[in-house]
Amino acid sequence: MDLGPHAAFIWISYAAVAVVVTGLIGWLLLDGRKQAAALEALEKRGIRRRSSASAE
Amino acid sequence: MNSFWALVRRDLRLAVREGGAIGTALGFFLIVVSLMPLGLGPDLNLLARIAAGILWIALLLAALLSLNRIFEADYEDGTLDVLATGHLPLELVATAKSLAHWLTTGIPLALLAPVLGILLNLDLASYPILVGTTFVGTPAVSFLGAIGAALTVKARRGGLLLALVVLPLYVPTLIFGISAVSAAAGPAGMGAAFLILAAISLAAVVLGPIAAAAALRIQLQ
Amino acid sequence: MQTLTQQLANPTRFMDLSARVLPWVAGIAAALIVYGLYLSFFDSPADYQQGETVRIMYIHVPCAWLSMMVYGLIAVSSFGLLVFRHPLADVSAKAAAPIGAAFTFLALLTGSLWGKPMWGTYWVWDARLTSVLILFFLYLGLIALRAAFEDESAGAKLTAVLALVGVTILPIIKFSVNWWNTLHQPSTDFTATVDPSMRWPLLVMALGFTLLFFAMHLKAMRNEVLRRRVKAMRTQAVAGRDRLATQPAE
Amino acid sequence: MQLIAEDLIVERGGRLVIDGLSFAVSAGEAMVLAGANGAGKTTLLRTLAGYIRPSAGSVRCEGGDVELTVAEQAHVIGHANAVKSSLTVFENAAFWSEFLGSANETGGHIESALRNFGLDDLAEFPAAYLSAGQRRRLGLARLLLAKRPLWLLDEPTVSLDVASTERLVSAVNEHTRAGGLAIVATHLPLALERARTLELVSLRMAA
Repeated sequence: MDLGPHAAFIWISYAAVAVVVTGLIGWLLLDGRKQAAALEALEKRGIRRRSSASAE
Repeated sequence: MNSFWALVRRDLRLAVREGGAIGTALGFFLIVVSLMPLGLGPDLNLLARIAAGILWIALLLAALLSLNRIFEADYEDGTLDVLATGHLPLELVATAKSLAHWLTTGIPLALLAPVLGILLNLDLASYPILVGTTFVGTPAVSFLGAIGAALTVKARRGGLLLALVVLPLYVPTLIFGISAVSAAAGPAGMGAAFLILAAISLAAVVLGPIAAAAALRIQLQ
Repeated sequence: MQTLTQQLANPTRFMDLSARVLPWVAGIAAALIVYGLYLSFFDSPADYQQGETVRIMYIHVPCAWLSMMVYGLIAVSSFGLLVFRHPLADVSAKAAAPIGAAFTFLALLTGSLWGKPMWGTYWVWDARLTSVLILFFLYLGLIALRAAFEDESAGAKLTAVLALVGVTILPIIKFSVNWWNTLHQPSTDFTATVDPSMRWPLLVMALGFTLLFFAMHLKAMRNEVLRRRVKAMRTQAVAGRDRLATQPAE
Repeated sequence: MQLIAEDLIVERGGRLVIDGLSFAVSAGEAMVLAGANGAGKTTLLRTLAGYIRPSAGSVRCEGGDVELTVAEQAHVIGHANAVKSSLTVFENAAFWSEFLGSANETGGHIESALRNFGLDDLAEFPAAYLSAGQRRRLGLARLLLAKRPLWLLDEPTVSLDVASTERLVSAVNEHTRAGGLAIVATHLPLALERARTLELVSLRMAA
């Protein structure tokens, strides 16, 4: 594929978008896992949410 | 030396956890730089000529915003009292805190400066020199700033006062920082100005903590 | 629609619903973007004026579109928080801000990478670029303002006020910058004047990016709901797990 | 060891606060500073800690480590707790232990110090979640994080409940029993052992 004299600019653009978007997705997944782990650690120690405790 | 690094590590950890302060300084840097073309008009040749000056001035102003953080929080929550009873001399306490400030504010600002150079159409050849001068010059910003931060820790309207006290101290750094960048374009190269800038930083690293510690001792009374 | 927003007012129901919707949104977004990438590289011609560089448009325009749409979403959410006190409105506004800032940054970056071969410089202070830059600042301001408060609900409301102020000031910025700088040609409206052979890949990419945003936004909102649960539980736990406070009862 | 204050004269903001005070506290002894508000309790403690330079007279330690200043042998508990909200309870304690202590402290002392003030089960929570009393106890845990012979406590019972106050008192008693010195400024009658009281009189009122 020949992208002409400015190929580098095109590649860098796509690469930058790829890096930032995968970075965002990675951060979101990692953050989600962190929160879930914290929640689980709290529940394992017998701390329950008020709403779920009252529902039972 | 154990407690010195313990203090540096704690300050770095606090800076990461309370990321807001660094973010605000970086955002301020960005905004000041982009206000300049709005005021001067979008002539890229003019901007390229004064880019180094704008970047250095904006960097100093952004750093200024973050200076009061060096001692203020520790003074308010009583940490400073306890730091003063440690085996570490207050001079080294001030060194550790200035070092942490440089690592968390000076270096990020220095790294952002070349990126902002794009907005000002800075000459490509100037980039390595700009990065060099900001890295060599920012220690002076943190260590001289620590003096002002220590002086104004208890003062009312400390933030405004801090600017008044510290900006004059920054004048040599500013002058040699800019002249190192512009001299690099000339025939003589940046040699002399760059070396003087490095000397100012070294002097600041030595003298800043001594003055800051003296000021802190008075504040503790 | 009214009933949907009402249903979503219950965070637990939101978590159930979003868990079911999220894989679909993410999957369709991924498929569209892959298809869009194929179109933009292999199935679209080079522009007679811009040459191959026009391919940057296929990611630049979606990013620029998202930068504005996300701000609109934040503004609507902020309105929902301030007026209707919808419990998820603030979660939505908070989750959207960093993602919107990232896409605004990408719009600026890809724009400047397009500008270098086209205009001969990475950056010009033209009206559109400048106002997008200011939009980026607004995003940073929203994130910074929220981070500055220890009391989260106060921070949320104040951030919402700033977001709404930003909505009213943006068109003014756009106009004033237009007047300030008349040197540069006005940017053309791509979606209207562009050739059909390029419009199709552009449309696919724009749709793919929009769905990608919604997938990220849902995930970020889920994270935020969890984060608030952790916080509530910790607050509750600190009183309960204090050895000295519980001692007299033992 | 012995803490000796001789003919102390301290001025604050142009006002004479302490005029010719002399006393000595010996190892194993506690001294309670009493007196009305403004009588100079805080000023005296800050002078002993070395923050304030007396206009005349001296504070010195005898029989301690000769290479250390009085401040370096002292724990000072002031009105503020020196607790960082964004660090966890354990991280707060670990920092003080590392900063104030000597290198040969064993690893388990952080847990035991926190346990002593009922905070061991909260160790991994950020301090932002703590109540005022819990923060105070975290501040007091510093006393046990590094071994120092001289404890200077300024109103240590502020925002503490009854159970926590008992813990503090027993910690001070253990400290003095083991040969430490404690000077405590307080308005509450605390059950301190081997304690005497130094009544400070406001000079302005006396005059």
